[in-house]
Amino acid sequence: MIAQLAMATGFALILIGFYGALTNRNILRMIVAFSVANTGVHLVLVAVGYMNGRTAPILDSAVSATEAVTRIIDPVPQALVLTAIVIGMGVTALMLAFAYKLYEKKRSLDIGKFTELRW
Amino acid sequence: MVSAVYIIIAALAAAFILGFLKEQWRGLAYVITLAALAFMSWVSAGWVWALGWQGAEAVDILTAGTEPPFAINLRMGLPEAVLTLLVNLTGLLSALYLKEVLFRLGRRSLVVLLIAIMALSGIILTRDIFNLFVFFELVVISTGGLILLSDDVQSNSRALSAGFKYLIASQIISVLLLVGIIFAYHATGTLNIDGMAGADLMALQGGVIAFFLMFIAIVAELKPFPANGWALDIYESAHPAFSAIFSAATGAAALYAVDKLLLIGGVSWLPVATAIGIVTFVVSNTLALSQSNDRRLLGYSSIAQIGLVFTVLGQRDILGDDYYYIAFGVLIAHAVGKAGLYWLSGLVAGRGLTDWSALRGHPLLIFAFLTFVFLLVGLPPFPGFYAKWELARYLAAEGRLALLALILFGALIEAGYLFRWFGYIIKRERPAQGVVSDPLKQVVIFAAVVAGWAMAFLWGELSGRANLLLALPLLFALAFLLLEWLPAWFKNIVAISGLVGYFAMTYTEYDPLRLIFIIIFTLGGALTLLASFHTSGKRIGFYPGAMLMYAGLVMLIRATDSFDFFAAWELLTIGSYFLILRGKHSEPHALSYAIFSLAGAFSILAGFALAADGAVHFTIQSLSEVATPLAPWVFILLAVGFMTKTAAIGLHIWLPGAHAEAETDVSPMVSGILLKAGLYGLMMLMLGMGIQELHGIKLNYVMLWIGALSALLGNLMAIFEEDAKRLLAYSSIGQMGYALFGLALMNHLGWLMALMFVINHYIYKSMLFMSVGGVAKRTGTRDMYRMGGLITLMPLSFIAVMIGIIAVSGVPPLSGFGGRWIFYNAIMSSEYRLPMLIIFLSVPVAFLYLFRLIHTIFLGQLKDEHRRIKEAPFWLILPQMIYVACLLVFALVPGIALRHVDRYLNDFFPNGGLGWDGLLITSQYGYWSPINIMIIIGVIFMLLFFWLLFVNRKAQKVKQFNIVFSAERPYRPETTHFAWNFFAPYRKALGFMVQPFVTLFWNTITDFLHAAANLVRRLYTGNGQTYAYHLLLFVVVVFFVRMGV
Amino acid sequence: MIKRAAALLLLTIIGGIFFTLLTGYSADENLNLTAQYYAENTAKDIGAANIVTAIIVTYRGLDTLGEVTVLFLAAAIVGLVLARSRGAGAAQTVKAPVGELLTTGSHSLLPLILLLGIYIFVNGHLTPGGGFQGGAVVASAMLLLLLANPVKRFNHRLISIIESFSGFSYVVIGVLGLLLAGGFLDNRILPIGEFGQLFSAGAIPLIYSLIGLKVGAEFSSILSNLSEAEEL
Amino acid sequence: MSALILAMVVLLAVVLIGAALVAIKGKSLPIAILSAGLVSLIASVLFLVLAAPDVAMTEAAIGSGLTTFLFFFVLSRVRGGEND
Repeated sequence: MIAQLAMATGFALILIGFYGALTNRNILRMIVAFSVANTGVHLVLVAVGYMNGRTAPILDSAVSATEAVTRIIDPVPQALVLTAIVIGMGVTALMLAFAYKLYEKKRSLDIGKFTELRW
Repeated sequence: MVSAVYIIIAALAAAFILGFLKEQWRGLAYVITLAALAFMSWVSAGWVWALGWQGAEAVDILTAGTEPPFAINLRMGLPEAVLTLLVNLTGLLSALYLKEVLFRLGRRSLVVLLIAIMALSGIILTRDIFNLFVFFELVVISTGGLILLSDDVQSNSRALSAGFKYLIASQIISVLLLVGIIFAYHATGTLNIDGMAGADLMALQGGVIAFFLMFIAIVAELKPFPANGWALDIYESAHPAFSAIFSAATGAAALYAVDKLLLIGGVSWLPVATAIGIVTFVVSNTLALSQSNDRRLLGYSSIAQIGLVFTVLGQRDILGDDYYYIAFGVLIAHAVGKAGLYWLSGLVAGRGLTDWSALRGHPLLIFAFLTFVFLLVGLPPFPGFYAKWELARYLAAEGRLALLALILFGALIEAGYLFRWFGYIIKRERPAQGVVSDPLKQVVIFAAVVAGWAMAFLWGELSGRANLLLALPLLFALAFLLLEWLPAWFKNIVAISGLVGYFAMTYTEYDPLRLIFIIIFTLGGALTLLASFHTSGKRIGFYPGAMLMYAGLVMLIRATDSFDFFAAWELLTIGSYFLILRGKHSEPHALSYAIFSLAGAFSILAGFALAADGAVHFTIQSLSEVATPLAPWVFILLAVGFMTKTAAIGLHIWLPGAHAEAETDVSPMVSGILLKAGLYGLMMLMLGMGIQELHGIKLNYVMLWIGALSALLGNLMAIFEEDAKRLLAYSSIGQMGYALFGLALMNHLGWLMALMFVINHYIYKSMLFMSVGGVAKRTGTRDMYRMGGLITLMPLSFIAVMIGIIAVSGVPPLSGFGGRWIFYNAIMSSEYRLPMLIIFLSVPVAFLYLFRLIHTIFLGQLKDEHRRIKEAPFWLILPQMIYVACLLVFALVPGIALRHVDRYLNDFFPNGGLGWDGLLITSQYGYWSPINIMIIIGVIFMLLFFWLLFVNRKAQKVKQFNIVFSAERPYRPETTHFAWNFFAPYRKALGFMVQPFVTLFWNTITDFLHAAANLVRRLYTGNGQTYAYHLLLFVVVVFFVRMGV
Repeated sequence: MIKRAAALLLLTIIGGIFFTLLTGYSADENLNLTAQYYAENTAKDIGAANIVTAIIVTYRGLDTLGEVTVLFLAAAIVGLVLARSRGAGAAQTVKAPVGELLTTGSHSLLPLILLLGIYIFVNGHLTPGGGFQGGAVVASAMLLLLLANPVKRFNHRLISIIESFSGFSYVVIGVLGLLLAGGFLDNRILPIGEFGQLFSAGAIPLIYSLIGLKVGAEFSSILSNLSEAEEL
Repeated sequence: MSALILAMVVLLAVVLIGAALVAIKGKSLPIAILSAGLVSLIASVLFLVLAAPDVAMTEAAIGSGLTTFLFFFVLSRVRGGEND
């Protein structure tokens, strides 16, 4: 139940993020919207790996190596999310650099003003 | 072998080492980068060698010392090796090309480039779906970086906004991909691609949607229509060397990613791939039609090509072992060609297509351009050609005919805009700015040229067919590329000796039918080449084109396999296109020739593919064995293809311009010689397939009508022409109509007559084009009403024309009459009355225009400005005199050629042959004695001549200007010329028949295509947000299409 | 308005796709094949208590190498772009220094934060956290310095050398895995050691520390480049 | 216990969605950026609940921490563009 709830929230964040990216003309706002969507994706990923009543995939005094199979949740999605978070941050940084450069050229952050290339 | 993981290691190590260097040590940083890229290429090349030639097995490379699926593994098999080699070499060459830019930007730009190439290799090598995602993100970021760097190069914000649009799209893509991956993982419990493929994802809970999301995300990287606005903008604005990487390397890597993904999806997703691919291919090519910016055009073309490869991926289920041969054929041709063109665009200063005419002074660069265009269009001998052929074979065998038609349609459009572009280069005014001279960049471009030809050779070797690049005629033609620096006269000698020599070497190998054609193509070709001695200078471009055409013609006759036949057909088409393009005002006509010819060629391709029914080797002879339901369609497709070449009515609009605008010595070649290729094809077809019926209609009956109408309308159009060369061109349409009619009669005499036409038409049309060309050269005009009275100044030309028109019109005593005689015999013995009537009608029509050639050009009053004209140059007159001799000989003893053929035809049409009794020829209706006729006519002529002399002995000689204009000078003086609009009354009566309906029809189609392209491309508003809508719309549409199925 | 409607329509359909996924989802009762392998074998093969770390550094090390490269790339590009923006003669407007309290506070906090970051990444194989988190913490120390002193200039060359050193060493360790152990990025080039100890799990602490250094350097580089960018 | 956690998750979800809406619709850009940071922060709490401490730490440090600062750095350098 928790997993489904988190997953639904994640999907909602993705959709909200996409909606923001599709309707905001301001480039910075688009980037913000995408970072919301990315957070949503991370939630979905982690939620998929969640298993009710199990613990984090760390072996310690509470969970020994022998009983790990029955006690821990799936570690793979977590590893993937870690990677995804860092990559997302890289892309965001790049987009911000673009935003800065775009503003430098046109003194505007309106995506509708950067349409010299078309057709 | 060096493990493939070192490709990744080398790039990363080099990238990290660059950080240690001081910003100033740019040379060192550059060298390290080049070394790393060279090493990466070397590793890939080693694997290509090991896997491709030494039979090594594909290897899985484990990381972390753990078996997959628990750790990421890479795979190095032949496809991976080839693709990584492609990617790394593109990277290496682009790095060389970018030397100046990279030096200016410093080490961090080198890092970006290195990582981009590494990530592309990673996409190709990895077998883990999430790892694929990581590499994709690396590609996205490095592409964004490369674009940012381009921005500096051109110092505008265009590239910058394009890059941002790309990042928007890639954000959406990565969200979809991640969601897809995690649910696929949840369903299968693995991230390994092969593991997922083994787990039958489709059958699992949520599996279909999970796969859909992954699929659509990766497919979006292929820039499918319409979700590709951002890609177009990048292509247009980025530095050409980055566009080269983006097009060649990124495209290849993304395609391979989809290929891997389709392993998971299985067969049920192949139709989706096919649909997306083909829509992209056709639409993008259509959109490219209305582009005027070179890089954007190349962008559309890139997207289209990737779409085509994607379509091929969608045929995986039927392509069997040839899957990679075909897919890689198309892909590598695209990659080399597109990278080459982008690199080339860096040398051209202007961005308009017409600015490329700056290349004109650089034959080597033009050669490079052509190599790339050939690669893209898939012309022989390049890999795309082989791939196209095999693909058509499979598609036809599986009955995927609509797809085949769409592919050929798209390819035709692509050829259209690429050849139009080539026309601009050759014909348009050269811009003020020339070509950027940069030796390093040129080296890179020629590396691509060499790669293209090497691939051509390789694909020929792998084809399991005769390697086109080992065909002697083709090699001979290509050798002229190396002789281009020599003077034209020398090349002419080589060309003539080549043609004659080839005939001498091989003449024993042909049956009588083929012998006639080979004589016309080689000896006849040599004869027309005599005229080329009149030119001076180097005449760059003429000999490769001409010899390519002759090579194609010769190979056509020698071909027994349908593949060889088709390859020869394309070669002769291209060669003649180059020849036609040389004319002063021939740009649009050459283009229309190229498009019609290629369309015809594709029709032939489809016909053969259908006929072969999947068989790898299909000989021309086996046409007779094609089974019934297919046979009429095969017949139609092939016939349409061949009739395009003979310019049958409806498919003829390219001919008048092409033949008339060509150079003086080219017109005889493309008219007298080239048209025969179409007839040869028709003969092969009809010998093989005989009389076919479709819905109860005999197809040869249809062709009979087409022949008759061509004869009538061709002649009618000729009579209203003022332009002497156009007149001759229209006349060819009529003449080919007769020949077609004769063949379609499908009886002995009809064929004999057609062959008679083959010989006669070659002789007199070549001759007439030469003499009229000579006159046009001397007078500076082709309009007949601007000429007159040239008989005294150009007597030899006059004789040639007179003999020529006697022969054409079929009056005794020359061989034309013989043709006509056989012809009348032939139609007497046939039951088709109505078309026969039309043919009869068209004969007097021919008189009307033929007589004008004598009357208007040579008789009447000499124009003042022509008083000092000399006879045509010796080298133009010489072949004409030889033709006159030939005509006389052939008229006297037609049997030297025809009796052999007559006997040969007995095998096919046993009844109704002629009797050959010494010099007397008999048919069931009468006999023909050429010698007697000649004597009788000679006597009558002399009598008349002397009688005329006698009655005119007292005639007063009037000086030419012994007349006075009684009124003011008319506004358009030529309208008062007696020869102007000579046949106005006929035009009133018959003009309705020569309205340019056909031209109108084809123009409407062209306009429609352009209008559609202009409408659809409005889709690309330039707004990055709109592109995001397109992308999501694409996702939704594909979802509904797939789930609806 | 049409735009909003179109966005809503498209997203409703995509939401529908997500909804199908959601309703079709049921959590696994048992670990799937891959996860089970990790649960059973990580301790004995890799020797790391934190299985996520084992996956990140070893099993899926190639991903992580790519991930580090993403940051490296992003830092390089941001640096390249902004460095060029700064131009030659453009003088930076000098801002008034911020208050004494923040300056002093940040200086005294700095070592603590750095220590915390280092602690996080060297213990990555034992406890939650690792190179990325630790690196981020290290970078936050730099951030603090920047906040305290906006005109502060970092030594880009030093950052770049740290970045390159850690990245290069990472690759070298990876290659050692290829040469000495089972494959590229195999951590068993060092003894696995005693489970649960700091110096255990083979090369994982080493790799994760290098990642931490690298990530810290990269974040610092991005941050400082952005902070040095001229106001437009 | 489980009900408590469930309630907490519901609460977090509601706040998350609220913050996300503010992030895309918020009147001023700084508020939008802060809300996006908040989304990340709350998400990292949710990650803890979902037994993913590694992810929680990363999301908190990188997603809500560093990214937010990046936004502000850029925002402060493109002053005029805020309201485009």
